[in-house]
Amino acid sequence: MRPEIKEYNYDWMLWRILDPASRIADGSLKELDLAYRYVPYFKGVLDPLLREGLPGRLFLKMINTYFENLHTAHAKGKKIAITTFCFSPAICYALGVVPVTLEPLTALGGLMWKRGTFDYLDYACEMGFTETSCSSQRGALGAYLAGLGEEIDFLLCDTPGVCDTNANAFAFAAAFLDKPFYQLNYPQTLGDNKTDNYHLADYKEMIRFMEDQSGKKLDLDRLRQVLDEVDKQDELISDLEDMQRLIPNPLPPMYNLFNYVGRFLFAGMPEYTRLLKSMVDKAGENASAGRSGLRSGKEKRRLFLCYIDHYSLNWNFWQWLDDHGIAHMGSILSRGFRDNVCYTEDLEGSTYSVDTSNIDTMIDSIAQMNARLPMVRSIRGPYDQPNMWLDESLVMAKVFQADCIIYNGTPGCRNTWGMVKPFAKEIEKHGYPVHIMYSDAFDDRIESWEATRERLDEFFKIRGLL
Amino acid sequence: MIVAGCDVGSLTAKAVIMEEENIISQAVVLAKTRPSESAGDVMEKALKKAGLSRGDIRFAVGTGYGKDQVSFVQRVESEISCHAKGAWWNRPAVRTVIDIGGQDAKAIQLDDKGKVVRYIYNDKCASGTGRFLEVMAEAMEVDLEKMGDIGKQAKERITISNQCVIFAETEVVSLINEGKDVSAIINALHRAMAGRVVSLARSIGVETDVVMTGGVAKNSGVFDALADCLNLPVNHLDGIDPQINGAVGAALFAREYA
Amino acid sequence: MTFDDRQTRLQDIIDEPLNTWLDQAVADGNVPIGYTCSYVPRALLSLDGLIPVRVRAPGAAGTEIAEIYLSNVTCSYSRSLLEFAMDDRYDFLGGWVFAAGCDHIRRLLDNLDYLISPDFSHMIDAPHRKGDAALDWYIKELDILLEKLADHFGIDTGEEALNAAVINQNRLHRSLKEIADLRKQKQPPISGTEFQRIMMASLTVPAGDMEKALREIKDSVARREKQTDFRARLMVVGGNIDDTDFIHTIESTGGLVVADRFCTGSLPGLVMLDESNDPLTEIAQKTLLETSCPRMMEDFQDRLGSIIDTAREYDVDGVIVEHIKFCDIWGIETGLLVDGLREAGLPALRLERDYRQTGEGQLRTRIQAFLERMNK
Amino acid sequence: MITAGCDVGSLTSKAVLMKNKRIIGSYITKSRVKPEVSAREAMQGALQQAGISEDQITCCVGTGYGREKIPFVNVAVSEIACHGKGAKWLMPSVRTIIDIGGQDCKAMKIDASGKVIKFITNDKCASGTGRFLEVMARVLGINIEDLGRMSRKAKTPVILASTCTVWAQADVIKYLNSGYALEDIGAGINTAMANRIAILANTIKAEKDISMTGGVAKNEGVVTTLSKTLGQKIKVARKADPQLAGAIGAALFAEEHKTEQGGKQ
Repeated sequence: MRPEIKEYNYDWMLWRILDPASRIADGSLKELDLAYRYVPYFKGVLDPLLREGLPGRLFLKMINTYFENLHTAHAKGKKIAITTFCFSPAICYALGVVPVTLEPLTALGGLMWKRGTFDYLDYACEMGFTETSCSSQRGALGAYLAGLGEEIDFLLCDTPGVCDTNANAFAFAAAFLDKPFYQLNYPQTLGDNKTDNYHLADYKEMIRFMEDQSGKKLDLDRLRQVLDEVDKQDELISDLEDMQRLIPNPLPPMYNLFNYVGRFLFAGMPEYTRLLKSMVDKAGENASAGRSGLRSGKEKRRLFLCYIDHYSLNWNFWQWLDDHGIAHMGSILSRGFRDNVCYTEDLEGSTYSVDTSNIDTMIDSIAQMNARLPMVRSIRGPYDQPNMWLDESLVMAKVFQADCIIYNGTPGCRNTWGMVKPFAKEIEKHGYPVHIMYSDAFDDRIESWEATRERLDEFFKIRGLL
Repeated sequence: MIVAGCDVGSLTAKAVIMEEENIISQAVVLAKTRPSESAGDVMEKALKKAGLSRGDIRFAVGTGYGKDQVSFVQRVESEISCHAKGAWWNRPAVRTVIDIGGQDAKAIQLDDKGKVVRYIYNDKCASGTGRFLEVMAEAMEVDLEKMGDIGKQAKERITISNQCVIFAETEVVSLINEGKDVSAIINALHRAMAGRVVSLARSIGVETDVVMTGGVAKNSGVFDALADCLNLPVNHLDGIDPQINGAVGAALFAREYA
Repeated sequence: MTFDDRQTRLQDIIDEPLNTWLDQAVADGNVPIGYTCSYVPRALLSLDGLIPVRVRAPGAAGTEIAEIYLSNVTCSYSRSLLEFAMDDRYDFLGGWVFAAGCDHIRRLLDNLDYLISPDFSHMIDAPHRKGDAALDWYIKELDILLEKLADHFGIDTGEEALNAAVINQNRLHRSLKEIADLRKQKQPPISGTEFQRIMMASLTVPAGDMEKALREIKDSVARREKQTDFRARLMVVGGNIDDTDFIHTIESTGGLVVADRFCTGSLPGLVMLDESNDPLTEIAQKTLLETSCPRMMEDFQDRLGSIIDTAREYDVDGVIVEHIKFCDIWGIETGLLVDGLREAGLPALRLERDYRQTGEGQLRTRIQAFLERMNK
Repeated sequence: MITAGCDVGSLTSKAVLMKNKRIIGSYITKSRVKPEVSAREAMQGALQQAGISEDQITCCVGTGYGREKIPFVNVAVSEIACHGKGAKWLMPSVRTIIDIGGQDCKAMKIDASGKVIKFITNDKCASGTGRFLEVMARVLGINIEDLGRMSRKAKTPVILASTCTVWAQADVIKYLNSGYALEDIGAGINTAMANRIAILANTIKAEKDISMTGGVAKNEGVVTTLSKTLGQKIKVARKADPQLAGAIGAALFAEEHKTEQGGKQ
């Protein structure tokens, strides 16, 4: 790692960018232009965000608040835990623990800095990671391994049985940083009693672990508060997803990122609820005007992403969709599978509900919720079984009336790369053209945007989509 | 009406000039660093042969890796579309086109209207591309054109396990050190290459007629290995250099747009 | 038959997926079940005429077909297996049983089902942790397997059959262990390559034939002259090493491999089962608790500790830690292990390799340099 | 006593003749298909330069990937040990050596006596090897020497796939076709190369003085970028062509070997 990189902490640098940015957001256009002159690169990042209006601004404020909490945590006597993106941080907030969710942090680093997270990605390898391991953790984790972040108190992960390379990253970090570590173990099955009970016991065990580490008992009212907030958020998400079904889809492509980052940094927190509310309002306006969420206002095609939905270091991918009149029908990783959403009709017994009547129902709810987070649920078992990857991608494509499906992941993702070919062939049989991107969603040294774009153009043209 | 197609690949650039149904001129040059140069050169060459000037060309279409850099074309088309179009024009019965270019290998499935149904590229890897053979030829100090025939003289059947160009090279060198016969090694390379492309094609389904295009189609070793491995007859295009198929396709597009 | 003749025979045996002994057993009406991963208890696949066969891809060359489906970012072991299956080289199997040991194997089964849909295939959902809940889960999983086996092959999976299987396995392991222990001697009568050959055969032939072979080996090895001209005593640690090439390359540089800790080696492979316990519980318990694999994520220190203990027990000079490229669980662990071993004062070398040995020259260079560094 | 070292690499073969630790003759030649031929050629060149005949050599050590195929050597030693020793001779203050050969890239730490105490190699992947730069230079249509100078002229180096030569190649072509400046692409290539090496060097926790041997040491673009990345100046030996390091080390081993035997007799 270059010495100058070691000068400042990863999370601190992000905070220092977001703090002024979130205030600039409220400034006048004139002030904005002035500010841009000093941060020409950042203009490319901030502009598209602010173009989204209130949701864009609230998004900025939300992540800024997140980093503020992170940096004041220890001063406030709170513990900090590293977690992963298919783990709901709601339980952390119920216990007053501040979560460091690696994947969104890596994604943010990629978006905010010109050189992305290269130095941190490579540092992880210098410390013993293989280059073939998943880049989504390596980015931010590299920084914490290098001691370039807030001091971590313990680690939580829920990917054993879901994704080796993810779980390994946490096991490695725990051994390397010598910190306590709890891992939820997920069997391949979902929804049957045997499995649910196994989850529940495991989850309760984890709560005990968190109580020991944080020195706080799980407070009932606090838990209820968080779950009520989750309940509100689920309602709003469900509204958004209902609107997403409209033709044209009134949601701008970037809403997927707002939703994704929001859920994995701030589930159960009012900041996220506020953001969702503003998204619903904005999308509602578009909907009632019969306007597409795309800047052109015209929707030519509807694209569903069966895995990750962003390309490495910038908004390129979303911009490209926007420019070509392609509506973003969400990615599988942004789905929640709450029992009230529109796509769960065909997904019997694999949803969760929130019941705050007593402690048991509450813990049951939150455990169920965690077991139904997108990757945990869809990508852990045989790809072609009910409620697994193929099944759910098809349901989504149908419900959201997608015209085509794109796979984008990282070469580090054995679990999806190992089955994406049969998956694609099966999807094609149902009449959806599928494009497999070779890019790395977190590291554009794998495939340049130029090469990626060329293949996208080709796909949409030749498959008669544009 | 006179139209032109220009295919700027990673190793070579090709140009084709057509008048109505006929190819009246064609040219192939080695790619320069800058695709714009390569395109200019190859086009000039083709024009000269036909005794024409730029002004005589009603419409020109570009394709290939460097298509965006070709100054004199009015439109660009993807390699896939061009190879499909070229092959179908030459041989309407074709349903599967297997093209091995310098940088990648592709399989294209057509319907009876010549429309592309599905297509697939090789995963990011140079094994099974023209570049692969080029590097190997260098490593063995044999000349690329002769590889096909040399491979046929193989007496022994060996396998090359390493698929990375760079390390296949090491392996080839060590095989030579072990005293293995160059023809046997080349033969193994041809079979390995054909094997990869065939499984690629099979994954989207192979229907007859099968046509092989691209520079590597001139390598009889790979060509035969391909038919052998597919266990189906594989055809050359009738009466044209397989290398210029993409350019022909581009010219055909030009005719439509003109 | 002399020791060396026996070795040559064993080499022939492991050079083919369907070896002559297995072929004979199949002709006699036994059913070979292909499996991989240590979380598949062999005992359950040796019930009532079943024969557990650890699936391998001896002499695997390219993996063209497998790369199209499994893609070229999965490990070359799972790719080679798919390639062999696609080449019909495993048609003789009555079925496939895997454990969800890693994502590669998980996806290998998906692709097998998709491409050749075998009559019988099963995935044991082995938990990623120890402890009572996990053990219960695992026992239930093994029960499911037994039911499926009984249904499909109409075999007896009762307690008696299980007890018999336990006893047989113990007998085999005992005699293998006797040979494994010879390697503790200052000048072992057997090389690492020779021992690996025996281990691999034991995983791919009928137990009866193996025991016969082992009796001969025991007699002949006594009359054998000891290994004297070696530069260092080495231990090999890692994942799936199922041919003799890798160990042979190491020994061709003058090192002698006297101890191991990899999936297909003697440790933890030769676990003894307590014959007085309930067989299924005992099998589940030992398999879950004593198979020391990084897939368990937790307990890194225990795994490191057991390796250090073994290294001391066998008095090794250095440890070679290997993993196959793209292997997630071992790939991460090897990095930590090497540091841990060095801290414990044991020289360690980390090697990334392909399933089928390539670039032997480069491998030799690194191992030679490792020996030179140890002043050997 | 005159001793010889012969280093048969995958791209070039080198021979060095030494008399009481001084080079009296050296030769570098492109490797042929057969290592014995390359070795012969290199040795003949060196002998000619030194103006002596082969029988005047007391002991010869072979190294490099072809070391076991060289007919006239007494002992074969791994190139890792030889490079350590050679680099030490070239620059006594050196503690970390980064050697980039045609097919591999090594980083090693040595103690004051020149003995290797820690090393790591990257030979499973071609990126980060001399071959990488060769391939790229060919794609850019420039010669390898000019590639090095490009970093200096570059304004904004492009970002390249540093993970695989072949992928990087596809990207380079793409950049060319998208009309990027040759310098920026060239610089991008050097940077990608430097990053690969930095990962290796950091893995063994490089300490100064850091020195680079092998052909790539002549590429100023890679060397300066690497210095920046490691935050320490990379020193390039002037005492002799750094490409000879392996052969020099071999020749020194030959001398030790002889003296040891002498001691025994």
